[in-house]
Amino acid sequence: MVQVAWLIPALPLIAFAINGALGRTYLKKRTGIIANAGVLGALVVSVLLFVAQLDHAEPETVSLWTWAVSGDFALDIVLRVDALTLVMLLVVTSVSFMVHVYSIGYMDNDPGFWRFFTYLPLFVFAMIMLVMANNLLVLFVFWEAVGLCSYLLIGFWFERQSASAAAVKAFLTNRIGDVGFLIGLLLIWHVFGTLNYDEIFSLAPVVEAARPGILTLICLMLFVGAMGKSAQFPLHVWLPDAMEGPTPVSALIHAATMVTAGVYMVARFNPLYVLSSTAMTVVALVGAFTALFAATIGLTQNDIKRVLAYSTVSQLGLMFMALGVGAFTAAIFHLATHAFFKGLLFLGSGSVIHGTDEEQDMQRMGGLFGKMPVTGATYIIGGLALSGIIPLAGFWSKDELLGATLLSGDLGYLLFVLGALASLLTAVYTFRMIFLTFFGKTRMAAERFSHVHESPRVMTVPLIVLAVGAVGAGFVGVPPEHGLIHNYLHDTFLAAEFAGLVHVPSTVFVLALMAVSTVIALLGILVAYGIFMRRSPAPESVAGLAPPLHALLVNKYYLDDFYDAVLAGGTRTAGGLFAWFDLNIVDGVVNLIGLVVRGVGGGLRRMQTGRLENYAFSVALGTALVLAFYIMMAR
Amino acid sequence: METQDLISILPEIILTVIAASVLMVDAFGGQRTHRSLMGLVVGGSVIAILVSVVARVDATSAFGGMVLTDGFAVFFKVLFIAIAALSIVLAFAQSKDVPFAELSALILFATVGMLLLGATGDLILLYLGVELTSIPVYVLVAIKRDRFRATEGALKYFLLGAFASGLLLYGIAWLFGLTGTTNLADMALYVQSQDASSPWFLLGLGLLLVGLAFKVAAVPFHMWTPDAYQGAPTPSTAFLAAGAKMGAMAGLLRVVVHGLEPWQDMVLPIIIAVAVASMIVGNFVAIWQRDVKRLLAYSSIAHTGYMLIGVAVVHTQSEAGGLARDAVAAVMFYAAVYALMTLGAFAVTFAVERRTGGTDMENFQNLGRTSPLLAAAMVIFMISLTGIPPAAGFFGKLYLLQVAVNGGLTWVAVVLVLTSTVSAYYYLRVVVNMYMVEGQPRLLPVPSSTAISAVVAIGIIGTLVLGIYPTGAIEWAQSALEEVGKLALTR
Amino acid sequence: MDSIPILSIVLWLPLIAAVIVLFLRERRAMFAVAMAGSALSLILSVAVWAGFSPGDGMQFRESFDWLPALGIQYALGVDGISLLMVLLNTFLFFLCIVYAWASVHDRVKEYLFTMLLLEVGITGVFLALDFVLFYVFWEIMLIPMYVLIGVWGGERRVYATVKFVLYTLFGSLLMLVAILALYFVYGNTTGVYTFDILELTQGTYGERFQLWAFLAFFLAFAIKVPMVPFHTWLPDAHVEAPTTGSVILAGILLKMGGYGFIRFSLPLFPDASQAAQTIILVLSVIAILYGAMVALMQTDLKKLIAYSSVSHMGFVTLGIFSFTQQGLDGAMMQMFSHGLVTGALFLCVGQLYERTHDRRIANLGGLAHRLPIFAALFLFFSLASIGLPGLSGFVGEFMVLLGAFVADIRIFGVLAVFGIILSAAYMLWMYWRVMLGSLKEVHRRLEDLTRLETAILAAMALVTLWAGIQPQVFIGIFTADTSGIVQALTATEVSSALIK
Amino acid sequence: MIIPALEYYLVLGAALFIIGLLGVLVRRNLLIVFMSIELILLGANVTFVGFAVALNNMLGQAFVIFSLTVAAAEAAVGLAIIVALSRHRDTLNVDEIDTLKG
Amino acid sequence: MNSETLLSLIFAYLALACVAFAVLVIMLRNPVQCALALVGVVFHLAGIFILLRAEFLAAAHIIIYAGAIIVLFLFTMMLLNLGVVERARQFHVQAPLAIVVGAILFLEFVVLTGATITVGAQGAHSPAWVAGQGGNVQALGQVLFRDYLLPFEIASVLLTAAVVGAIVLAKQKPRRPRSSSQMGVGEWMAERYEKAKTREQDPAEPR
Repeated sequence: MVQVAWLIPALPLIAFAINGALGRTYLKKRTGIIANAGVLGALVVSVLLFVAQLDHAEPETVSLWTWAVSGDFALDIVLRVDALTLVMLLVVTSVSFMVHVYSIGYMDNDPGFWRFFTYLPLFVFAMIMLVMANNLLVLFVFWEAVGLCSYLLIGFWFERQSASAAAVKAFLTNRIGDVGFLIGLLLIWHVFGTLNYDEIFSLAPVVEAARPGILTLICLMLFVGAMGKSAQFPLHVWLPDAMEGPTPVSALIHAATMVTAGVYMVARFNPLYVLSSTAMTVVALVGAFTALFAATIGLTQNDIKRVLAYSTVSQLGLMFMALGVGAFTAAIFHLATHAFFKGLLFLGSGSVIHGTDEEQDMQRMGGLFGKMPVTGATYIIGGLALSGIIPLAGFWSKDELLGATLLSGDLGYLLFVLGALASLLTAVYTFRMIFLTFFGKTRMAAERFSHVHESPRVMTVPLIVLAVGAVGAGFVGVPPEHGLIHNYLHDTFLAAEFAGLVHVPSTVFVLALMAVSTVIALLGILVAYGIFMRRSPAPESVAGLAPPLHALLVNKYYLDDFYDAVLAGGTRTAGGLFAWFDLNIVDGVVNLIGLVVRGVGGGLRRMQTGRLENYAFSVALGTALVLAFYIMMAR
Repeated sequence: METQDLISILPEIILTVIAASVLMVDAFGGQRTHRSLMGLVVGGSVIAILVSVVARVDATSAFGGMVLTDGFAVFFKVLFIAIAALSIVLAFAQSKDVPFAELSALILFATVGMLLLGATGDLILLYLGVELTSIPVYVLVAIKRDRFRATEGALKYFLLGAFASGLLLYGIAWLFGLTGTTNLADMALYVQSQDASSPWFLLGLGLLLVGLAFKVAAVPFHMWTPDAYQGAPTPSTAFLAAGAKMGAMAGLLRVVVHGLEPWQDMVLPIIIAVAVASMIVGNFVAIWQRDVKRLLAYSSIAHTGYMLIGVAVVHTQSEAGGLARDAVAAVMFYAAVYALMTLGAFAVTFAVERRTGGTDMENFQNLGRTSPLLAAAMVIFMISLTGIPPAAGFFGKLYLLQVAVNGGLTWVAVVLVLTSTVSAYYYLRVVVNMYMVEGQPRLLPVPSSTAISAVVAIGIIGTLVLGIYPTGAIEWAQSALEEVGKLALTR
Repeated sequence: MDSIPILSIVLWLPLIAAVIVLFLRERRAMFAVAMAGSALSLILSVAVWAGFSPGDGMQFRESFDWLPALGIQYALGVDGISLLMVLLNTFLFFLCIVYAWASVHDRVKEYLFTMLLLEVGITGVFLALDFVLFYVFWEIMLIPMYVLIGVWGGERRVYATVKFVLYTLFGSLLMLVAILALYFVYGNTTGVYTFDILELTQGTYGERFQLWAFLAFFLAFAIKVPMVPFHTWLPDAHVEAPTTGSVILAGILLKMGGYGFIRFSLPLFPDASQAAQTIILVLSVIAILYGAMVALMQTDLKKLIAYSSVSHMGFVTLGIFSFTQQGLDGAMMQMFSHGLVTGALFLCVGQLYERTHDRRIANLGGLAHRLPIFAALFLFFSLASIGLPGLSGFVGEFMVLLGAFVADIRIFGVLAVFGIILSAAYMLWMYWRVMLGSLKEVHRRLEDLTRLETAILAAMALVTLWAGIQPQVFIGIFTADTSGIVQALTATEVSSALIK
Repeated sequence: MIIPALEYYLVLGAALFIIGLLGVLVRRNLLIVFMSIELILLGANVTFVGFAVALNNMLGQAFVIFSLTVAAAEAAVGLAIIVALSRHRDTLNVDEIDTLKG
Repeated sequence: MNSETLLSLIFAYLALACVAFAVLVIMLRNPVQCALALVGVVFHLAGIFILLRAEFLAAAHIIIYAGAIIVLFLFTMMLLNLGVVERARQFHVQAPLAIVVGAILFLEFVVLTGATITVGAQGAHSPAWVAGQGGNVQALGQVLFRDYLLPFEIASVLLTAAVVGAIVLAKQKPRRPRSSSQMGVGEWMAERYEKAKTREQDPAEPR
């Protein structure tokens, strides 16, 4: 059965190839069908594989071809099928498929339709390969390929300067992370002499014993890559800007799949991470900080998609926090549930944007529920799931994650507080968004408001399907610690257990935590309701409590400006200096040599006066010199 | 005097006879005889070449050691006669403006001098050869009497030349007095048996070297060169560069190889210094030239410098055997190559001069379109002068570099390559003007000259053949030296 | 196969075509002959590939005495290293001549003659097994390149082309002296005077001599590569060169430097190479970062790509002087890839220039609207240039870095990695400003690529992709030969260690 | 045996040589420059003859014959050139004849 | 006073006179005077040759130098415009420098005199042999026409070439109606005078 695994990436790839080659001239609108078919095929095969592998989750591999052999470096292209891969595959293909379906409706009138449906399967292909990689290099290849696809999709509407800028920003920020990843990869090659997962994992303890500290370095470097891809502070800046892309893209890339690559990778390398407590601590701290940090920004954003974007950053932070305390399963669990409800929220906001004729500013919405009931209902489900209201998907995973954090020791308390605060804020901004968008009096012009309409069936059906997911996906993790997903992934994360990072909570603890979670979430919703529905206190007055703080949040802690000024500006200034240096100094020296030669020639030329007596003088002088030399030699 | 002796100078006699008959035919044949004169010269030259190759004597010398009859002499005889014939053919294109018969005769007389320089084993012959080469050439430079520049160039050349030959003569006088002979080989043998380090010897030696260095136009005795080259009518310049100068080079080689062996420590530094100075001055100053003839004059100074490296190497030591022989062969080969390419370059310049009335860089502009073949030929000559394959100049330089490195003169070889990088600049500037500058010099209604084309064609063929398959020429040069049984070459 | 001098045929076919072209009058006929010549050369070089058995050293050897008087032979042969270069060479030349059909209308005869001559020169460099023959080809190629830039180039073509020639000549002439010195040093120690590259490579040379000779060779190759700070001829030459000139320049000419390092510097002067390692690595890293930084601020498309070449070629030298199998293989792959990708980028710029008559980035913008096919291909090659995994550019860079890490020169590897960020920065920024955003009014009427142009770029794209996905196909050609070089190097390391 | 000693003749030759050389260097008049060159030749001639007698070798004297011949030939050609030149430019001063330079 | 002393005195006079005349050659203003001084040099030199028993050479010097070469000089001076020349500055600007170089050369000779002159191998032409041949002229003839016939012939070729050359330079060009050799000297001088008056530059020679 596993031998057909190559079909999973191949089908989207074929769809990409067909659409890319023929889309512009022949297929046009039909590209949508082909892309959907391809991704659906991948989904079906994934499900079949999952079912077939349900009992034994032993890793299996499919060799394709030899990539390169150079000395003792040899690398084959091999697909890997194991529990973690399959979980990821299911999430990726299913969410992707929904997005594909949805996009047929959303992109209907776009002149770049065929292009869109060329990029999408390519992206899915890259993501599938990323999770199916069996060695670090292939992982890296598609790690970058995913970045490329995000570049293509974010900059899809390339006539917009902002879209192009966002695309470049996304790619570059990712590249910075990738450099870390690449260094980590090279270090692994240097230390382990191999890039294959299994070999690395089995050698890890030996290496740690032989060269203490090197693993920490490697893990941190890899984590830099993960920070880039999964938008962790301080490399998160690309993600909110990436909302310039068409909304389905946001759903696909920036909620469900691409950004999870970092989480996946760290989870994949759990045998390495568990050996380095320093690295783990860093991961956890960065995650927790990012979670809170992004959530605070999310509070003040007015662009519906940007709120979701910061929310994503925040949720990813929570996942890293879980990874950092060794709760790998919890992280993956949250990853999966998050994929559903965040996908749902993004698609829902897309539906809103679609229905309101490209309106994205929540301050100019309100009262849309009546006009778009399906969208509204599913959106609220998604929002509840995100806030972590029992029994929706988000609740289970977030709860487990926070619990694991609390149990992980001294640092855990701090992390837990940060995570809990982030959860609280999550609920606040989520419902701020829901209230501002769907409820209250509309702030749209009457003319425009009257044109607001529910999206077509092809868009709402995916919403409904995802809503079902957002409701039900959490149950794979129920009961806590012993759900389907726990059993399934148990072997994959065995290393954490060996390292003593897994703490089995008592039932009381679980129940208490559930209660606390729920309270936090409800509190958040209540705050949002108070401020944004009842306007007591009014949002403005809350903002007025600490104007500098508010300004800080609205301006995203000025981080973008800082990067623009210091990194981009600095690089350009330096580039300008270098260019000047090159033109005037390096080339100047070259030209100077030419000038000197010319100058010497010009000087010598002046001796050619045209006057006979000077010529004769030259002869005589030469003679005198020759004789003088000889007289000196003779002595 | 024996028959052997006469046979050994048969080519010289033939040339003299041709010169005389040319004058006769012209005197009695009226105005329209230029074509037949040229036929006479070319035919006679071919015969002379054949005779020099075929009519060999058994002995290595004739006239009591005064005339050497070895392969070296034959090599240069063939080369010089060919150069003379080509120069006369080139001059034919201006036969309306100059007294062609006298010009031909003068070239032939000078050639006799060159042949003697190549065959000399005695300082008397050297002196006379130098003078016989120079005096007709003074006239050749001035032959367009109505042009001031021609007479100016000739005057400078003449006065300095006479001055230099005075120095040469004085030096020879001392060498004669201190050794009691003027025969080069006897001189070397005598000195080797005596104490050779007396400063008085060096006085003679130094003046001898100065005189010869002047004739080959080496820095700092070069100053006449650009003026004479530029002032002279182009065919005369061609002969001056390819002929007279190479004749002096042959004479210098003879002196260095046969006579100066005992003084090698003294000869070497001077020649190296002069060579380096020539390369630097020639190449650096040429950068500034706008007149192509003057440019080629400076380049000829630089090429003298290159060849002098080979001359210097004759007296160096190396672990690899046969170095001296290789060094001489390298200079011989280079002389042949240089003669061919410089003749060709001057021929093209001459053609341009006829068409546009000048030899300035501007006159070459757009030649690539107006006369593609001529331009292409010039490109090849320029490439060859630069020393880039597949033109012959490359192998000439390669061989010189090889002997220089072998002789331990690597730093001089480095100077050579660095200065020839500089040379690329000005040679390529000619190409730039022909192809890459949009300009259009005024074209004169002059019919193209078959004579010039023939010289250009021969130059091209020679340059390319020697550049692609130089084996024959190099082996000839090397084998020519096997018979030279003198001290220097048996090491 | 033994009796047919197939390498000579590959080598001289273009010359024959060039000579025939001289006698033709009609443009169509001239192109037919030129294309046939270069196509046959390409096909035959592929045939050589087919008959090539990796790891068996020099193959298809031919030799006869050329200048026995000076110990010079006409000797040809290929091993994996040269074969890959020859393939790249014939491939690019074929495409360039095809491209010229659409783009060159001025002095066609001279153009084709020049191009074909250039092909002969470059092929010869890679095939020669005799030092002098090698040098002859090394220099022969100067003149056609000089003419190519000087005649068909842009406004400052004369300055650029003279600079190019002088710079190159400067380096190569010093190399010539070193070659001659090598000849004698080897001859004096063994008694065998020869220019045979393979034989000279077997010799061992004293340290002092190695240093000097290495320096001379280094200058020649460093200028060709070009390494910082010998690179300033490159931007000028590129900017002024006609499109095909840039393609050849970037595509193959620069590779001669890398080839020289691999073929000559390392085997001939192992001790000197090791002594110079640190300096060269520093220069390489500087080239990578500095080239990228300078590229970032260029306003002229061609100049930008030229500086990107400097940056990319930095990886080549970095790989070579890591003295590891991976580094060397990476350098080879990087050269191959750079040849394809940068060549293609220059083609792209040329096509753009033909349409807009402008290369200043600021004057372009939004061209993707009018030129979708072009936009896609241009993007493809831009991405390949920044080393996107899956395309050829990545393979080389990655393996070079691998080599750097293996060789324990990690700091250079780490620094070089940052070049990857910068390369993405300048390429994408350039692409954004040129292709994306809103279209300028003057460009409303641009036409997309013709079929011919598309086909040329697509062919290059396919090979780029192929080399990215299955690099082993190409690495397999030469890895055995590079491993020989590495082993020889490490062997001397051991021996010199023993001496100490 | 020669009287006085050979050295005296040589000194005379050297003196003529140096005076001639100086003349070439300092004089402006073409003709006088030319005459100075003749002085150099005369100096050489004295040296030759002195050595010839001291060495009992007639070769030295024979050489002087050739030197005379050359001097005559040079005079013929050289003066012809000077005459030809003076038709263009009304000067015999060498430092005024400098259109060719650089 | 023995013959040796006498001869030495004669030599001293001749040598000093030679040097004095030589100095005059390079010092006098008027070229004609210079030429006459040169004649003086040649005459005294001939005396020295006689001292050396090279009678033939003494005669040859007088005949060729005084009789031919210097006459040629004088003739040339007659042809050319002397007045201008005489008034002009006689020495170059570089004269001081030139004197320095001359002094260096002189010093070099002085330094050289520190070393003894060891003359070369003795030849076969002892005074006895010369006397046996019937005197200097016969002896020189023997050597010249037997041992050095080839150089002698070459010298003749050289002279021929010089003559041809001189004629070429003197002869007017064919396309001109009348050559200068056909022109009367007075006529020619008049033409030159006109030329000098207008001081026309050669139009083909732009400065």
